[in-house]
Amino acid sequence: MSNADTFLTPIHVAIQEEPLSVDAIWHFLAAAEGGGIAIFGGTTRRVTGQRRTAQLSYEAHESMAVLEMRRLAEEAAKRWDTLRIVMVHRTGIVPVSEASVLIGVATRHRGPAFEAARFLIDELKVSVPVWKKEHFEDGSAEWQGDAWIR
Amino acid sequence: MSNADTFLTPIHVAIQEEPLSVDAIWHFLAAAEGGGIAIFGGTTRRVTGQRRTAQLSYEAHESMAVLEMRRLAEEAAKRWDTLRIVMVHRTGIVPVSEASVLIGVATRHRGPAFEAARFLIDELKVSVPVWKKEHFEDGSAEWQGDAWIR
Amino acid sequence: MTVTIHVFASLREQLGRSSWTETLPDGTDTEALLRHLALQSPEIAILQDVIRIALNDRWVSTATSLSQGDEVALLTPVSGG
Amino acid sequence: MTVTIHVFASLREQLGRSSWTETLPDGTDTEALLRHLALQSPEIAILQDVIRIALNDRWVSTATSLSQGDEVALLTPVSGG
Repeated sequence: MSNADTFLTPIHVAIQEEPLSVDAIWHFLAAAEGGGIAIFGGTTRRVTGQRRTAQLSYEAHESMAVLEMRRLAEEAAKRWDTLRIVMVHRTGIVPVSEASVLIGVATRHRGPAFEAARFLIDELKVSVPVWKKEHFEDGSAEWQGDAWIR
Repeated sequence: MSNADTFLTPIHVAIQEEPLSVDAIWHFLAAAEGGGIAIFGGTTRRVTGQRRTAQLSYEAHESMAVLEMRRLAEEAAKRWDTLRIVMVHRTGIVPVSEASVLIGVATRHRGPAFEAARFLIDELKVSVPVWKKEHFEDGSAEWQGDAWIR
Repeated sequence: MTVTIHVFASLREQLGRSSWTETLPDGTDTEALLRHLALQSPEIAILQDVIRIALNDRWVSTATSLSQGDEVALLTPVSGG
Repeated sequence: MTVTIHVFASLREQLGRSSWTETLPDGTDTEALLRHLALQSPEIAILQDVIRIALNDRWVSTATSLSQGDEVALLTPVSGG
């Protein structure tokens, strides 16, 4: 079942430098008084392959990233029976174990919550203009997404 | 990829009367220093069909529910490349919009986080001995799961 | 031998108690216990086909011999989450 | 006409600036602009095939005519999340 009217789904999107709060997005989603909430957080991983990461930093084309996240959220609200959607991405330095992105979906039933949240993070990684720079413990740093274009 | 040794995945399970804290489970999961965290929360829905719910109450076979949740978490840790798993279920009265259950999985990559969290909530609903009583705004109340056996 | 029976939720409310002990002949198994309880209690009789049994906090799906001190739970279909 | 060009992340670092203006003949489209910029800058030239263009905060996938005051972003493959 999908919403005939996507305006029924309140959407919150943001790009921010401040740490992301899972508690804040939980409260936004719980206010929907639905039955299910799915949240996905992308966090800074310590070890990738053989390399140890000290921190990540993110840069966004901010005005466009906000529009693009809203477009994705509206698309999800059309495809699934959603009640509320939130997408927030952090910029600047994100230390190990902290969240760079939080995606959340409130729904009546659990299936659509999982499906819409998965859709949103998958699409965010393809189309939202944000770039990740990995700073390794050995002092080197590299922009991600660039490897295959060199 | 699955863990050869499920003891590599710290597991936290609990049955508790106190409100569930998404912040607390986020911090438990983030300490894994992985790349992805998926959380599912089951919350008390205001409207089901034509009926308005005032609150839910839950009762558990507590000692068994804890064992059964641990068994499910260990099964997920065998099937997917998990780093940390948490399953907490609340008992007693759960007002509208509050969480009756929180499931969380920390992983290296997002796919297994979504898949394992979905597995855990689906299986919890089948095999963990907890029962839901729905208290409607019209003053009536009924145990769920009983409808089809009458 | 003596075993303890536990019930929950709607069955607990219908029976007006959450646990009690039963003294049984040695060699009684879980299926025989359920039939025995159904003869004593119409509330259990009506649910006999849907009740599942847990023995010492583990699901048992086939008839399983009981021992002195066992904890037996009679469980109606769960509805957590 | 004059348009503003924006670059980010590795391309911003390589070019040493995040935005600048370009004065172009009327009727220039996004593809012609990219070819023009690639001739001026080896950093852009080497990335010409992978750069995608956003016009006024929206992705454009085909050659699109530019207008006075447009904001054009040259975007390397994104890696957020």
